[in-house]
Amino acid sequence: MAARVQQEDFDAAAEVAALTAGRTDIGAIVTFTGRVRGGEGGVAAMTLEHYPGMTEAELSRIEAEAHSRWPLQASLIVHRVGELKPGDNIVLVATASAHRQAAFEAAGFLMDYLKTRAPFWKKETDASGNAVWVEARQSDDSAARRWS
Amino acid sequence: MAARVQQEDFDAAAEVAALTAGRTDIGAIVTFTGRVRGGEGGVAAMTLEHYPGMTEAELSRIEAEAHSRWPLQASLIVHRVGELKPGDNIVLVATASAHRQAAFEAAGFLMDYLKTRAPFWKKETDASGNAVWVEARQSDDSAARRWS
Amino acid sequence: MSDIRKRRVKLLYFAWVREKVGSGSEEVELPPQVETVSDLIDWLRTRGPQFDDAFARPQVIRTALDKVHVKPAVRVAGAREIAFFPPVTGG
Amino acid sequence: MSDIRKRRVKLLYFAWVREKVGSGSEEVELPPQVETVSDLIDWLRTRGPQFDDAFARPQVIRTALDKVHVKPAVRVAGAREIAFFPPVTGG
Repeated sequence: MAARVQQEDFDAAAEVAALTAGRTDIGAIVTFTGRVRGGEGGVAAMTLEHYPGMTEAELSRIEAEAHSRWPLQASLIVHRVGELKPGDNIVLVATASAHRQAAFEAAGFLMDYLKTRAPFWKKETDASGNAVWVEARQSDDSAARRWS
Repeated sequence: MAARVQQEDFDAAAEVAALTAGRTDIGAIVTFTGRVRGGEGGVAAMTLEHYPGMTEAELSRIEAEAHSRWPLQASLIVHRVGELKPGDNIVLVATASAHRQAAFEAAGFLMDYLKTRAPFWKKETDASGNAVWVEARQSDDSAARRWS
Repeated sequence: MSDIRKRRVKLLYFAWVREKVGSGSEEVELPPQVETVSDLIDWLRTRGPQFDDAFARPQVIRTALDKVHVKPAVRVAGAREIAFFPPVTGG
Repeated sequence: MSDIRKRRVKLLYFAWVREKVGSGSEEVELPPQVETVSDLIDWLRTRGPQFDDAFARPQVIRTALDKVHVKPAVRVAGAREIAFFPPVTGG
């Protein structure tokens, strides 16, 4: 169980390898990687702000909640902050369990809760240089509510 | 869209990198990795048999079905056959989409359908050397039915 | 002549069906009374104790005609390859 | 003396709340009438046009007391750090 916030990129493969190294009791690993989308309907650049201290605490609370709901053998959340470009990684969530359903559900739960509870804010810049704060989406709230 | 059956191990990171290389329209990538479980309640060794020709055809049909149901930008299924040991990789499923819900649901769908439709059979050997064919689980059938 | 050629099929057996039958594949001439997958299983069971044992519980036998899953009531006419196997357990 | 010390809190502002307020953090002495988060927002709005603008729509302001999400009706007594921000948009 680990949650990190960092400016630098992450290596999803190395993170998962470290999470599961030497273990033979893991039957299922699910990873979610979120990336900055560019192109049509995408952005030219993105800045991610967060609340240092609360972010880590909130991510740990979300992770602990996932472990209380599903039999997980390992989990990881890595979230980037700062300046990001299209194609850049934003977030990595990984869950490991004996069985696939627990790993899938816990990964979905972590992302839904992270989206509605972890104190991150995205400011997007479009091709013309206009910067706007991303508005929270109703669909994220309803996604999170399905777990309560 | 690609489905492969192979004896050799796979490198999940390299597979995902190849799947998404140079693309900035992908916002969400979900991977599922299935592994041989050892230890208590686990196995000492496993042999995976399949139906060459039908396996590839069935995996491609399952993948096409996923693409017809969700807006996926890329997907991949790699399944190993032959002799495997505890901790070894068995299967990799990866889905890429603009949004996380499509990527999550499609990956879950691919695994559920693969488990009930792709012609693979596991023979497990326990610590005492007894080899038995794994019986299909009712729970896999009900997991697959939720998509129909 | 063409009728007779159409009745020649390749049979494939996998996993414990293969082990019980004692072979992974064979070519057979289907007798006239075999119309459906179910008929084929009934006929196979008459071919010896190892077949009778392998197909003793038809409800746990799955069938593919030319590499496509089919139900027991499906007609086998025209198929070139018919495979029998237990419920699948991959993933 | 100890009562007065308890009423000193650190306020933090994030994202567009920070931009509108014009500052990321400040230390303030809470006036006696401020009992809840909601009261605090009402008082902050009296502190100048930039505060009035930042907190003009309280329904889109989220609050954390000592790094824990709270509702507007929660009492602020005892908190050392109170943060205001828009609905979160990470992930």
